[in-house]
Amino acid sequence: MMNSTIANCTIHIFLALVMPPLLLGVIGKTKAAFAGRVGAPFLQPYHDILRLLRKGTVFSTTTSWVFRAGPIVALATTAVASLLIPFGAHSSPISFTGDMILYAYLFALGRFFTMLAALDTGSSFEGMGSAREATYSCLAEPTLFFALITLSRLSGSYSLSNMLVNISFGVWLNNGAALLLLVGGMFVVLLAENCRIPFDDPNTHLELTMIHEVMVLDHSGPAFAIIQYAAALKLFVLGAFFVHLALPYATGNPYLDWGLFIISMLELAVVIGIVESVMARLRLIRVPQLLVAATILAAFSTLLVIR
Amino acid sequence: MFFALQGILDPGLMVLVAAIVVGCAGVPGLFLKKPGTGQAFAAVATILATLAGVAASMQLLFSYTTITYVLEWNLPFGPCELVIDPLSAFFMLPVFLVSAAGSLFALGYWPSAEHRTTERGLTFFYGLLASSMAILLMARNGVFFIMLWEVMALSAYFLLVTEHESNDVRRAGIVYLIATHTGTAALFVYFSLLAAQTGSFLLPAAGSLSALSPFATIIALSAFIGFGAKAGIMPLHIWLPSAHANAPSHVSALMSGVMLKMGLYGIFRTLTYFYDPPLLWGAVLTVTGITSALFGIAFAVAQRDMKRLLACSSIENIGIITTGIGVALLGVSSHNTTLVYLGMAGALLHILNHSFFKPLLFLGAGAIIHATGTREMNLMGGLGKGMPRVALLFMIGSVAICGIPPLNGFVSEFLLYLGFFKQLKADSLVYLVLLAPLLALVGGLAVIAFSKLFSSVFLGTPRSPAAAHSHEAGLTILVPMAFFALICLLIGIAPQLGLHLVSPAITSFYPKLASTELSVEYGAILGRLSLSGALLLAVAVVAMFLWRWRLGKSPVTSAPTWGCGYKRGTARMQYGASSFSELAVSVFNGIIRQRIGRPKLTGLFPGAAHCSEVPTETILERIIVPLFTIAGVSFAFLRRLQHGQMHLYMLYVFVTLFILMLWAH
Amino acid sequence: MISLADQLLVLVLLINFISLGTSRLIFSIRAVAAQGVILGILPGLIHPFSWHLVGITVVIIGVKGFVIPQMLGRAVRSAEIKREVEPFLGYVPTLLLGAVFTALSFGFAGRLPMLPEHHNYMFVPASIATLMTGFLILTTRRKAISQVIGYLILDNGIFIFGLLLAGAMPVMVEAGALLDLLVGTFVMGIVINQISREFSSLDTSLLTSLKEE
Amino acid sequence: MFAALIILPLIGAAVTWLIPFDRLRPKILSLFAFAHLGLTIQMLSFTPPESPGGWFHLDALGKIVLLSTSVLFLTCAIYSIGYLFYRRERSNRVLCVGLLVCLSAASLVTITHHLGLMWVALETTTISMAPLIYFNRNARSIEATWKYLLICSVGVALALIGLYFLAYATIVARVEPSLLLDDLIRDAGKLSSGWVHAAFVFLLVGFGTKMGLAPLHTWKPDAYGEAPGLVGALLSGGLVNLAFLALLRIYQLCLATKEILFFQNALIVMGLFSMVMAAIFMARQADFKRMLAYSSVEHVGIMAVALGLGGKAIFGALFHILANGLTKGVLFLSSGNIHRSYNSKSTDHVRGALRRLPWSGGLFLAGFIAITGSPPFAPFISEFTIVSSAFIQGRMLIGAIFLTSLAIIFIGMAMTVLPMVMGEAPADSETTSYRDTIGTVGPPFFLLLLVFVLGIWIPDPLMTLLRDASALLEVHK
Repeated sequence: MMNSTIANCTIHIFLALVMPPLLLGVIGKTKAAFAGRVGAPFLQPYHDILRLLRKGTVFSTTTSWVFRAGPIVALATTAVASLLIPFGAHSSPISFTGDMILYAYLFALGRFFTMLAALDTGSSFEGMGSAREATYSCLAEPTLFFALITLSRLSGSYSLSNMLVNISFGVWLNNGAALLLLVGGMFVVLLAENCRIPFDDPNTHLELTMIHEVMVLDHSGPAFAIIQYAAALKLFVLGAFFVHLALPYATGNPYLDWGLFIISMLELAVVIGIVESVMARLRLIRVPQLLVAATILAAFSTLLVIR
Repeated sequence: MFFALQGILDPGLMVLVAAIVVGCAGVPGLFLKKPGTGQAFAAVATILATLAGVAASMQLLFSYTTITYVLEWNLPFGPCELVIDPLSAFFMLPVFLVSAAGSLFALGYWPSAEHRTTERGLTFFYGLLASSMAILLMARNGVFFIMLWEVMALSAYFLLVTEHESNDVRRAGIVYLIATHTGTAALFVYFSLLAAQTGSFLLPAAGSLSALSPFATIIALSAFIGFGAKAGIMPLHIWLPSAHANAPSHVSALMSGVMLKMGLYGIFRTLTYFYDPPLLWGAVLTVTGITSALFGIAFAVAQRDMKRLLACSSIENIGIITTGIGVALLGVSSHNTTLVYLGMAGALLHILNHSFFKPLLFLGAGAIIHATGTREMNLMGGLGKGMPRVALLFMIGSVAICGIPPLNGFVSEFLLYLGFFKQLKADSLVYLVLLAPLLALVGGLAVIAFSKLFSSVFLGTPRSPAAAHSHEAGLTILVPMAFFALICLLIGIAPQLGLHLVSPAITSFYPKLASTELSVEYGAILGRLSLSGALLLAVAVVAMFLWRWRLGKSPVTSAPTWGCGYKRGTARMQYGASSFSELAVSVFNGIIRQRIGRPKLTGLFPGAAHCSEVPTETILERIIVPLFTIAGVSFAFLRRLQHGQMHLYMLYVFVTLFILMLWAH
Repeated sequence: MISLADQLLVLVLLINFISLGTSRLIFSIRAVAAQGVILGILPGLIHPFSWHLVGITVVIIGVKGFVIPQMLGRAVRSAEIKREVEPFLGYVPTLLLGAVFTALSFGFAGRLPMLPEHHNYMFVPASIATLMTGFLILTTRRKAISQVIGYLILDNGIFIFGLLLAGAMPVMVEAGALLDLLVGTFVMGIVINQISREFSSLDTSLLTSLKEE
Repeated sequence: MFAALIILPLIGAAVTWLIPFDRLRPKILSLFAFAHLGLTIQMLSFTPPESPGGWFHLDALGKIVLLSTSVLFLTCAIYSIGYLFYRRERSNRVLCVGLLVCLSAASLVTITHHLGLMWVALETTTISMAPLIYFNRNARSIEATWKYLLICSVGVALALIGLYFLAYATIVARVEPSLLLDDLIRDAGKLSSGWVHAAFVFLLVGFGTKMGLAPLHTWKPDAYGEAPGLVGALLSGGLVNLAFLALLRIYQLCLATKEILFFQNALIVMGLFSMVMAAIFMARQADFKRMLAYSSVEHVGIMAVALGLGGKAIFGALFHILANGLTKGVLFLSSGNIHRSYNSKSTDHVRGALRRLPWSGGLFLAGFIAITGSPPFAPFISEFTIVSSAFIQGRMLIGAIFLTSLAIIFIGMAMTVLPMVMGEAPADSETTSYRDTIGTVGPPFFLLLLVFVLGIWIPDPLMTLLRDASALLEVHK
């Protein structure tokens, strides 16, 4: 038993360390496929990160220690968050009553520093980006909490591991409506939080309408590598959360479950890729409306389960 | 007046003496000729008294004891008891700590050498304010309570109008004075009705009154108005933003960090009287609380005056605390000890936290004003270079007040969240859980507000010459800030300590909780929390070292920020405070209102134009002021009765006579 | 004797009407003087003889009948005004009101719980009627002098009632009251002089600068 | 002993009339005032026996009023030294004489138990004050004097009818006719209620006019507004209390006649009406002396309400006699200084008094805080006692109206006072020769000190005095 937990932890950490960039690769590949291109190899993101790590760094003269702190904190928060969220049917390494609140607020911390780092450059573009980031994430916050409430109600527990692992087809059969609404809401949050289309276009760099990418314009070299990795990890962590809701299949066998988890994460990546290739960016005015809509979905699901 | 002592020198007496010393600290300065000595003396005396007072309060707090003195007075309002129970002792801590830090801060921020005319009064009333609050916490005679309450309010007023040459300050002062006096009128009703209930002006013992008794509702209502107005709960907050913004910063720190809490203390105290509070009370507190939290922080987002922003966020935090109290009260009404415990713990701990990080931020604001001479955030920027230490401490404060891990603000909100979530398993009041998303929204808005504050002040390039020539603050300014920052970190990393601090107060509020294992259970949970906090720091440190190592290996150059294609990007082109919050304001339009002055651009080459966005005080400007105008008009109409026509005055006399005759027969 | 007293009281009432109706200040001052004299006589008619009574009579006649009218007359002369021009309420209406008040006071006096032996006296109705007359003049006249006259008539009304209380009012108090009246009127006279100097008129409608605007 | 109390000021009046030196008179005045206070204290500590015939009797009620009047008078007298130094342009003979005559009459009011005599004394105070109001010798002051004189005289005349009614009631009741308070109280049971009621009404209106209860207060703002500061102080801190004492005597009588209920209700109604009126008229009051006048209307109302409430509120009313009188002294004297310095009573010109006259401005501010019932000042004690007893008696509506008008009044006064004392003095304000001196600042400061001490600690003798006095006004079961 003890060994199994240790094993699970190692696998968990290993996955968290290694897998995230792969998702980006898969997304890219999917989009290329839709565009009828061959596209970059799956492992391209790894190459990018490694190259960036080896590159030199340029610091803007206007920046201060806040600028340097940004990437570090972003990485640290996502890393800790990845330890709180269960992968597949296995409970997470760290799990205690109320850890979901910590989970939600860790992202806030990361965001806080990313925004400050962007603003530290004194560039009007990056200011623009962080202003948007602040507003949108603030709108996305309640959705996540509605989701947590629903799950905690369904599972009757107050820690991410239990409430997510608990989700199964049985639960779906009983509370299908609620979970469906939730999946809708959480998918929007997933896209918004990771700055994917239709909220943001991670590929462009010089458009007045970007959020995340524009905030990191002045980061370069290892710092940028850290940011890229942190972003991927964030996608992975939130994705894991989403996968629990959307694809809650589990066999009794731990190793099989790990496999299933990896597969479903890849499926998720593919789905995101499809969405990104079939949808266009929303006009900025529409973004808040979509986020609020997501909140409403989640709120309805909550009401369905607690009434 | 002398004290009929029971027992010899004991912690209670020590607290009392400390309070009195703090009160008298400013007196010598009134008579000393040489500038500065009085101020320095006051600072030293206050700090020494604080050391004693805090130690004694701690001892009282952890020994769960209640000490009673009787103050010999001959006013016709019955005996005057001074009692220190854990609840009072708990509230003592912020009083002493903040006042001490402030008096030290004043040495650098309001040096007697530069402010000869105002410094004496400032120092004197500062001590008076602090000590009146400390003694207020012990007062158990309603009339004595009101006296101290008024001394507190008035000395706060005199502190606030220190710079009464400025119009804003005077206006803020009048609004504050009117608000607080109206609140006091409510307290007149409150204590009178209590006396009508108990037959004496001594405050009733815990759990001695029934909410079903006649007047109980009026008592509760008047308490809510009287104390709520002081605490700044919406919609009684009208005085708060301008008052906190216009007072000298260490005064703002004391007002916001401690004086608001006196209102909350009053509410706590009132709630202890009743053994059967109806659900309605808890509901009212919860709703008003969460409303003030949301609206307060929404207003904060829109502000452009640094200290106004902080003041609005005080409204928010008070709202959060009130929500906690309300939830706890609902727990009492529904006999749900977990809810009581978590609500109380959250509220009390947040009181403590807020009275640490809010003063920290206000003192920081003071340091900034001292350096730049303005409160307008749109004129700052780039101060992080000039004053890195202040920036660091300010950053800690901002993170803490946003309720973000791993700092103390998160801990108290965490407890509240737990309380909400636990309702999912409760058999009643399940819907309380819906407070969680609202609180989350508040948190998100707080992040906007404080990233706006920090970035527009410390980051980027200076937007005005004043900001360009900023200088690092002196020790007397940095030490108090650092002290608060350390406490914030400490409680953030070791939240169990915080829980340990509040549990005596909780039990004195709700004795049934004395024996439960809840404190143990949640202590353990907070232990896990602190572990993850430590882990976070560890990961960050490791990442930092790795990065340093990489930086060492690869070339590091520095260049100007990429100008987005503009050749000559000026500082004014940065995202300023207003532009940063513009999107949020537009999204939350309706809650936040702004007076926007847009210039008319005409012709092919319009000349220089000016655009301004001023956030409005919705309730004050839309409701109170119009009401006053209406009253003024109608009064002006009635004033025609005094028309100077003598023969009609005669008529008044005889008509009165006639009416009275009719009435008599 | 009672009948004589009553006739005198009727005279008092008549004087009331005169002072209500006339516009000539000197004339109404004389009327008030006459009223004072009558009031001076009255006690002698209803109370048995005593030196104390004589003293009172003399003093009253002296003060009310001569000193005070003298002072007022001087004031009028120094102010060089002859008549009360357009009062706030015309003469005819005031007269009518006076009549109504007098009637009412008779009706009202009938209801009062009085001593049986006082019932057939006219003292109470006359006093109330005079009171009301004074009040009417105070509230309708423009000239400061007229208002003083109103005050005096009011005082006379009170005095008439006082006649009913034989020994209740000690001499000292009576004297004090009279003295106050005297000094009061004296001061009023001075004030009137000042007014006429300041405003070159005694029109109190000019005295309305002190008010809330 | 009694005679001394009355003769002494008269002698003083004669002396001040005779000496020709303007500079010397105020000093003589203060000298006699000092002697009077000494005599007062002497009589307070060793109460002289009731005079034969019971005309003179210094009971607890009289003592309180006598004490407050004497203290206030002494302070004003000393203040007059410093004040009149700035008014050398005109003779102060009439002023000093009038003050002393008024003092003697006032003492008479406090010590006599014969209602008729009391009436005479009251009328005397009224008349003796008239020339003082006219001190400034201008059109406005003559108008004020005229209104004051005529309205008050008419009012007091009505009071006289009331007394006659009382006397007649005794005759009707076939008891030995008398206007001695003690006799009346003794025979109160037998008096016929019709006459007694009428008497009460007339007396209430009469003394109410002298006190300035709304709507009989119309003379007040004019008189207070135009009179010099120290006269205003004596009017609002002294004469008001005398009239109130007269009401208290009537109240005692009502208690005896068991007709008290009507009288109490009438008092409450008129008191509340006065407070409301004061509130209305104080809002946006641009003339700070008139504002003080309305504040005096308010406090008269407070006392009336307290008397009407009875019970513990009586104590409040009696203590308010002292508290209000002394605080009004502070306000009027300091406002007089401010008036001197700016040579204007309008808040349009008076700004930044704290900078220009730190002492007078500070005293005015403190007086404002005190008079609006903020601790730690004496008026708080009385006002809180009154409000709380209203609520403890369960008379919510009265308490509510009371508190509301207090709040409105506070707002109104704040709007007037704070701009006066705060900020910078306007550049165009004319500069006068007036400077704060110990002579002009000391007396109000002393009064403020008294007000403060009484606000936190009532000396035991005073306490017993107050208790005895309120015992006189308790309902005898």
